[in-house]
Amino acid sequence: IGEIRRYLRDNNPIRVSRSLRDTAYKAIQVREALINKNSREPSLNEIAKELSIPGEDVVFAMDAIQEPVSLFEPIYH
Amino acid sequence: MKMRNRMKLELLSLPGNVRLARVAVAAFASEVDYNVSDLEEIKVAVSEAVSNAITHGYQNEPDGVITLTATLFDNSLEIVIEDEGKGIEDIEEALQSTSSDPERMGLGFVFMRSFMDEVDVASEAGQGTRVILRKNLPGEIHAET
Amino acid sequence: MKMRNRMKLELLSLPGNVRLARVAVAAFASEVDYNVSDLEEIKVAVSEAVSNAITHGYQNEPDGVITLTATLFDNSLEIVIEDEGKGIEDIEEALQSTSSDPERMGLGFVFMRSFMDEVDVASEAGQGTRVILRKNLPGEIHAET
Ligand SMILES: Nc1ncnc2c1ncn2[C@@H]1O[C@H](COP(=O)(O)OP(=O)(O)O)[C@@H](O)[C@H]1O
Ligand SMILES: Nc1ncnc2c1ncn2[C@@H]1O[C@H](COP(=O)(O)OP(=O)(O)O)[C@@H](O)[C@H]1O
Ligand SMILES: [Mg+2]
Ligand SMILES: [Mg+2]
Repeated sequence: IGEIRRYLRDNNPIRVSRSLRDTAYKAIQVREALINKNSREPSLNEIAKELSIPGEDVVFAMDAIQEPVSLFEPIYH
Repeated sequence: MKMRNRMKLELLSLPGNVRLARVAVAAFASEVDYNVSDLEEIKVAVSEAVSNAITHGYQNEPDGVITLTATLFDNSLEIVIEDEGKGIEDIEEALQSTSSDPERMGLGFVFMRSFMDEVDVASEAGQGTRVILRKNLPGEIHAET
Repeated sequence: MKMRNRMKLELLSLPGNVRLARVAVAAFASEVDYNVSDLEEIKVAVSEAVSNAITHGYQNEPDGVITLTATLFDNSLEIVIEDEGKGIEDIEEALQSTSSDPERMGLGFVFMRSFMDEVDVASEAGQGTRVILRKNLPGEIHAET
């Protein structure tokens, strides 16, 4: 157990916010790549599969890079 | 309509919890094969409804409770957002986008109605508000609204 | 202890909902400046407790309800996972990692106790189970366990 714990620690001293951002950018890249490859928008789960992480984690990561929704800003850029 | 899954989430009326509501709903919906744009639309609709509960329903008092229930049926996802706040006196008027008050954009319900396949609002002054949002599953025929 | 935020999540005892519980807790905890290791540990502990509720508490019956309450205090995050299932007859024995049954790994509680700063279990046969997990906020002094 000590080893498992150390494994988690040694490998991830970084802040959650940064790791989420990394995941989100990877997800965006994968999404673009899949659009180009298949000429259609991939589903969330296709992106998740490509990244080998659960769909829920993709959702969470992609949400983390969004500004809080404000009606004073356009939603889609 | 067969129920495939359901979750219920109770949140305090703090602005930061809008994000929690949307992540929880999107994670719940990720069991369905929606694409990212569909999920974005669902998230915006949920954000608007939860923001309304905080700012209008509870008028930014932090100790109000917002209840969000998400149910996955065979052919649709239903999300119900409820508060026990101020309520809406004139629902018809609230649903209109035009507003004379420059402080309010008045687009929350417009977004909800354009992003979801069905939006229902039940409310009474002093009795709180219930907003029901429904989105068809991908592949289902969308009724024109 | 001052309460800064709280959420309550009710889930059905479906295996897929373990992930939903994890993401909801992660989103709730994102208000705290945990590092990735801390958050991973919290997620593993929550997964173990929710999995136990599904497989042991409700013995994989899909219509059981699991309640997860997360509360953010000034110096700790508390997560309570409750089921109304089978309950545990001998809590002391359940907390031991060694198991004679090769089917069960018997590491769920071991993980919870090593990853969280405090773990409490309340249960009675036939009355369901409540697991209380607590993790200090980053910067707080961790009691050695
Ligand atoms: N949960 C609620 N409780 C009380 N009033 C509400 C609620 N949701 C909406 N309303 C009323 O409906 C109006 C329109 O809402 P909306 O379309 O989101 O525009 P906005 O929030 O910008 O005013 C609000 O201005 C408010 O008067
Ligand atoms: N929610 C629960 N309801 C009933 N029994 C439980 C629950 N959680 C744990 N248990 C009991 O405690 C034991 C130990 O749990 P755990 O350490 O997670 O190991 P495992 O799940 O691999 O058996 C389980 O085998 C089970 O008998
Ligand atoms: Mg609004
Ligand atoms: Mg277990």
